[in-house]
Amino acid sequence: MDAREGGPPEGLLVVGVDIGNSTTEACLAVVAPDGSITYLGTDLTRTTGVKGTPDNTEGALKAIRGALARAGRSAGQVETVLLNEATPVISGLAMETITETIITESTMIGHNPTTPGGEGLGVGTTRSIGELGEQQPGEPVVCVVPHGWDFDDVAATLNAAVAAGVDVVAAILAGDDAVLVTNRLARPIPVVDEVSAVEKVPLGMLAAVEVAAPGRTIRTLSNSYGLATVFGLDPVQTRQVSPVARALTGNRSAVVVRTPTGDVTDRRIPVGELVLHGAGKTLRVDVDAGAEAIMEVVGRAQPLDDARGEPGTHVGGMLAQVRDTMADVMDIAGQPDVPVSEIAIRDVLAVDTFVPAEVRGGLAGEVALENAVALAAMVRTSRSRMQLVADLVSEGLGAAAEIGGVEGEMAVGGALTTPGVDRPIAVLDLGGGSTDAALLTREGECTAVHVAGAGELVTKLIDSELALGDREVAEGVKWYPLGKVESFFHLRHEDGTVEFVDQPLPPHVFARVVVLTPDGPSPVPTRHGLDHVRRVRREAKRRVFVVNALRALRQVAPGGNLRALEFVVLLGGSALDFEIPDMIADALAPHGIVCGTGNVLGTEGPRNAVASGLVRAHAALLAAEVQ
Amino acid sequence: MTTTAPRPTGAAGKQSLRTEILEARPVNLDGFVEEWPEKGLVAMESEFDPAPSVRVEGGRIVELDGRSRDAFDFMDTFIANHAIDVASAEASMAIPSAQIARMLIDPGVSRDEVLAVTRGLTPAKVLDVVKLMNVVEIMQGMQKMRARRTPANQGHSTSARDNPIQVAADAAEGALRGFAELETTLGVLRYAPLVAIALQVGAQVGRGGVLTQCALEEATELELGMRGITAYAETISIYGTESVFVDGDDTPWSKSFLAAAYASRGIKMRFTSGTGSEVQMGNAEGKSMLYLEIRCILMAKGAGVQGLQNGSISCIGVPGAVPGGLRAVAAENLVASMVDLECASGNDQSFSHSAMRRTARAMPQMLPGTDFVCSGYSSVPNADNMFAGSNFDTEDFDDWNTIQRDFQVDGGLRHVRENEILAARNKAARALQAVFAHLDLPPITDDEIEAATYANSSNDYPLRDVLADLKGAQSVMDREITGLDLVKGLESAGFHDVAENLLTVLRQRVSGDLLQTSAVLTADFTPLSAINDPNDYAGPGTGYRLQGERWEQLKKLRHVTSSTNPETEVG
Amino acid sequence: MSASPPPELTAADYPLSINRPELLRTPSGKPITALTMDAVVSGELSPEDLRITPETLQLQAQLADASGRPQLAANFRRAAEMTAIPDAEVLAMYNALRPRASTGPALEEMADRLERTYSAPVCAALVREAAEVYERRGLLARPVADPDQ
Amino acid sequence: MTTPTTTAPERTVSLREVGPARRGTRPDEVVIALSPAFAGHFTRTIVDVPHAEVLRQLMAGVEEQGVTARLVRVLDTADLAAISHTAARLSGSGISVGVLSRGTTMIHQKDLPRLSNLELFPQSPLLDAPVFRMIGSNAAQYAKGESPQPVPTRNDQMARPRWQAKAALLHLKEFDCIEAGRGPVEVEAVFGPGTTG
Repeated sequence: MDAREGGPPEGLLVVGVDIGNSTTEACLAVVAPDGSITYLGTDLTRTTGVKGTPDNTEGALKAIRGALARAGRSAGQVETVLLNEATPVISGLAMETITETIITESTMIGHNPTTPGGEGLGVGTTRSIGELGEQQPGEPVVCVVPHGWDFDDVAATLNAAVAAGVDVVAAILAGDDAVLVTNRLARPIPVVDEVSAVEKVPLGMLAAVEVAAPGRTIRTLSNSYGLATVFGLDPVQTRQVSPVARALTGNRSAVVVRTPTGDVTDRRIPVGELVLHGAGKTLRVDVDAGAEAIMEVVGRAQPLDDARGEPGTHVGGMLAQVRDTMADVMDIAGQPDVPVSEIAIRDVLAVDTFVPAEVRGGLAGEVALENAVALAAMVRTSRSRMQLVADLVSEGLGAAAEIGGVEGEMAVGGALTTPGVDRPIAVLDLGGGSTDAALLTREGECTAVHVAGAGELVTKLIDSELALGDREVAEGVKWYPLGKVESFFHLRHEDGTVEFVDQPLPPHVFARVVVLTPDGPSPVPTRHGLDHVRRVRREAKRRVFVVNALRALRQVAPGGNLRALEFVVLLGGSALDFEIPDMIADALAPHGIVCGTGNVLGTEGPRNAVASGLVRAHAALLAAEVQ
Repeated sequence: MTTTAPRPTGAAGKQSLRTEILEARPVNLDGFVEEWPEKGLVAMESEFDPAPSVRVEGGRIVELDGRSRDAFDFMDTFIANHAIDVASAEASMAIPSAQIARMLIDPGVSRDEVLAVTRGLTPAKVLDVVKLMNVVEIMQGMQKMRARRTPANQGHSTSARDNPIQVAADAAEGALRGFAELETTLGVLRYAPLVAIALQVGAQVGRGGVLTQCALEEATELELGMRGITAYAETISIYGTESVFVDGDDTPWSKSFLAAAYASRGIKMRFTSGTGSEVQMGNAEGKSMLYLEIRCILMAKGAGVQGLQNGSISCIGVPGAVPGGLRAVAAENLVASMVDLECASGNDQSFSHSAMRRTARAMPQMLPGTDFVCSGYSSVPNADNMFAGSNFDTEDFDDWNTIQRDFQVDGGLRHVRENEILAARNKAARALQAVFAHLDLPPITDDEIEAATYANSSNDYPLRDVLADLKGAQSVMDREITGLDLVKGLESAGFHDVAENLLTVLRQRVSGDLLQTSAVLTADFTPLSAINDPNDYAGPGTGYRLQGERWEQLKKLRHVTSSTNPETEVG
Repeated sequence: MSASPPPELTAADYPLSINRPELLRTPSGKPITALTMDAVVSGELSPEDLRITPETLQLQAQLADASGRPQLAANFRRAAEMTAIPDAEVLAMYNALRPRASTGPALEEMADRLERTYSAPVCAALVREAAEVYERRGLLARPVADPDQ
Repeated sequence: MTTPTTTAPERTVSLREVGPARRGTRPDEVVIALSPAFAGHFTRTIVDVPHAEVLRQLMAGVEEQGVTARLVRVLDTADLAAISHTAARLSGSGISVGVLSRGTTMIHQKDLPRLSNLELFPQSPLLDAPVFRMIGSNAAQYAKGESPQPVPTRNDQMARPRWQAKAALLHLKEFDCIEAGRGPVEVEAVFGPGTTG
């Protein structure tokens, strides 16, 4: 970045340094006696060590030297280095499923084989294919075929039985053979296949097999009264089997076996209570009540002093887990470890999510989307040792170094250098662990808050909801737009537009949903279509960033009234995201707020706000002294 | 269905209990086939190989092994133009093969005298000569013709998870155990920069002066070399027939150009070839495996590379399955040496289910000694070997050391005390931790260092954040990190000795001393090559002898009962 | 390319790094003895200083000749010429020499460029020889690219 | 693994030529291309999987996905990439499966360079009936424009000592069965004596 006015600027050379969780930024400027500022250069490097610890020194020096080099200045000329008073927050994550589907006595097979066979409904008694020979004609039979049977032999055996007068009305197969078998049958019947635990299907029981036409879903077995009709159930029994119907909704094929005590339950796991201390109150909320309920209570307990979960329950475990990780982070070599008990959780963000999980008691690896709650928590730490960092920097650079101000206030100051903004101005710093907001009123008063949950949580939600089990892929889905490779020469973007390429695309992305990274398309290993992946991605961002933006701004807005805000400037790494800023802007628009991604100093984008804010604050001070 | 499932026992007919035991022996899991000379599925004795002949006109070879120049394929052309010494060709060819074979094993004939003859020989003539030699004579020849007087060994240091910390720790242990060269490669290619750095740092911790290599596609391998992150290159394949050479998308000229490219950056380099590759690809043109390999060897000679990795290498299953196959493999190593090339002599790929066969396969190289007895002894468990497994791995260390002691031969390795090994592994991991920190790469935790100190395989290490590592690897390329940056990182973190070691290795590329035939760096950083350490074998009591301090080293094993106090062990 | 051939070397001069360090310089003209740790730490050295010079390669070529290895010497002489060629172009030229990668004229052009731009006659000769052989063996690029290739 | 257990008499297959291979027009077809010696000079793969089973499973994998399989035999080359690519360009969907007598198999696509591929199964000793079924199934899914998870490929370091030479031998034999100059021909699989499909 160049100096604003030509000519050697008069005044003192100062460097603002912002040590963040992931990046360390420097802003070099000359401050004239009258407080006017000439910016000379900026630099950005990775933060070394845990924020607020002496390890930061190396990164800080690197950034300072980088800025000096760009401006062609030497360390000797530096008058003062200004460091931020690091926001003393560290955040952690935990996730817990709160529902569980259980099938007892294998009453149903609700999985969705990609290729079932035949079409329609077949109701009969379950018999193993081995016994078809002895089967008497007349009674309708649902044929159960174990592993190891070849599709040709299955078809031949069924045809023979039917020829002998056995009334085979449906079949349940272990292997992926449904279409193969039905294609070879003299009399077509519905066939459900890929039932991995087929040996557990009770024999000699009344069973119903339903397969819908391609692109359709079953109608009878997913309908409680359909089940009642098929099995002749009375109202009490019908009430009992209604979970079965619900569990089968949306499937293309299904099997239901009528067993004396068989049942499907969708039970809630007792996750335990979240105990919130704050605003002089102690409030309790059941975590399995879901995110909305939790956040409502969290809202009433603001400002939060601490949050705990009753020991022995899942939520107890979740928060303990969060505390432990934070204790590790805060531990500093050569100092006594932080007692976990001392770590006070100062904010909690709960997000409803779901986890595809295998159904207990299922016969075909049925998967149910179990509900889950993700918690992001944040603690304040007294362990920030920026002063020590400042001393080390001063030593390493041979120039004075001091704590120049608190992050939030500095960020607002820096944000003010964004063209087109004015007081009252609020900033939203969209980070990795926490979302921070600060407000500078017309009168110059500044308030700042930090709320739990940011980029890391988004990645975790994407990872689990798409069952990727791969953070690298989840990060990719979060950062880059999606596409579908439709041929070696063209791909369709998520907005529907088609892009043609002259160099054929690599084979490993052929026909796949991909993320469009700077180094080309990279496949997303999922069976889901592009739209589903996109929905999950946007939902995750909305549930974390949009929710937190409103939450944080309400806390700084006068009287919690968003309309009292005028300019909101987005800062931080996630402000560079290709859709989050728009999502937040859309959410704020109804409140008559101007919202956009910051452009610090008119050149730095959402970066360097705190560093340049430090310079501004220092300049203001100097000016004041002069008068 | 795994290929190591026992064979179905003969369906019909009752067999004796003894036969059942024999059927269950590992050797019967190996594959063996009948020869098929018409197709080149034959080791070295084929009536379809051409008869030796040469004709020189106007200082130019116009006939080679029965073909006139207009009928030359590009191998003939290249060999005639570059490999054969035209001046002496006709005279050398006139010498009866039996006499040349005798010169090879006669202690009274010096290596130079043999070279004076072999430099004028055609491929068919060379084959005609070695066909006269049995395996003991081949070994006797190798003992004299090996270019460097002092034998050495090369190790593979890879990780099934491409874990840089593992590579560093295993490289340090490997260097300490005696490998003069260490080679690595990747599962995920994008990991290359980090793993290459780890190999270099680990090697210099274990023993200053060990040379390192990272096998990759030409461009990246050359770039890492030019950056000074690796020290030599080896995986430049050549083939014995024009069709297979073209299949590999290269020619003798493109490879020669590449050879000069490496030298022009001060990087040591050798070609790779081996018996069986052509027939494996179905284009042996009806020639024996050894004849085609001899063409490769002479092509390499003509290209002016200092050395060759051969001994069938990745095709060892083919010569290994035909009669006389391992004799041919021993012969191809000898031929490389008898045309004055550095020979890294194979023993570097999984070869047999039978421990007895695995050992026997290595004797013709280990007993006479070669420039590198293994061109890849797996200094990691074979499960971690990303070169698809070697003939020997970490589990064989003690056996190898014992065989060296039994026969008083130098296979390039030695037994090292546990405390030294643990110290080296730990230091290598810490040094890498410092370098990563200095280069702003994903941090290495103390847990990882603890794991590296005591680990055996990649399973014993904490999982890395692959995403972060790959970003870091990319940044190494983007930021154009070089060997100098590694030196700085090591020095600034207080690893002065390691930094010095690496700097001295880097300095060598300026001198070019390592470009000479069979060059390695000794522990005191003296370049040792065929020039200043020429093989001077002249019969019993001459040449390289395992004696003195080195012999005392190799007498040590894990467990040796003390003669002074039989209740204790020495070492 | 260094026209002035330095003193005749014999095998006894090897290794140069130990016996004749005074003959060894870096591309920036520093003596090899200047490659010290202090120099590294103080940042005086650039990666450029760790490259071999054409002069040194000519010296090593002499040693190769002196020890009876004419082909190795020839390789070093080609290498000496190549030190002037940028990394990317070296790789490009290598790829151009692959079978059916270049037409006859293209290879001739490459040979000219080697001679004119980089005064690399030995390399040029190698390329011309390749062109001639490729021609005879049908290994030149086909005028019209076959989609299957 | 689920290899047929109840098939008492092992199935055999013979390939009946029905004229030169045409370029298909149906977008829902996968062309399966067989090497010169497949189900002819040879009857089983390198690990004795009967060619009849290889073919049945490949075709079944395709059929189960609701796609049709068309068989051709390539006669003028034994190079898997060439065989597969030839078939891909005959295929209405542009998707093909090429298979050599020893079992080595490849899924190809017409727009790919010949030497590339969608999925390659180079380790013939590790290919059994279930794997061939999955290969057929994946090929059909590509034809439908779906994105199947690639068939997991196994690896065995000790395959070299046991199979490398036999593989070379089979390769050479296959080469011997090449009929230079003859274009690909449409073939019909006639299975027997086991219950036919």
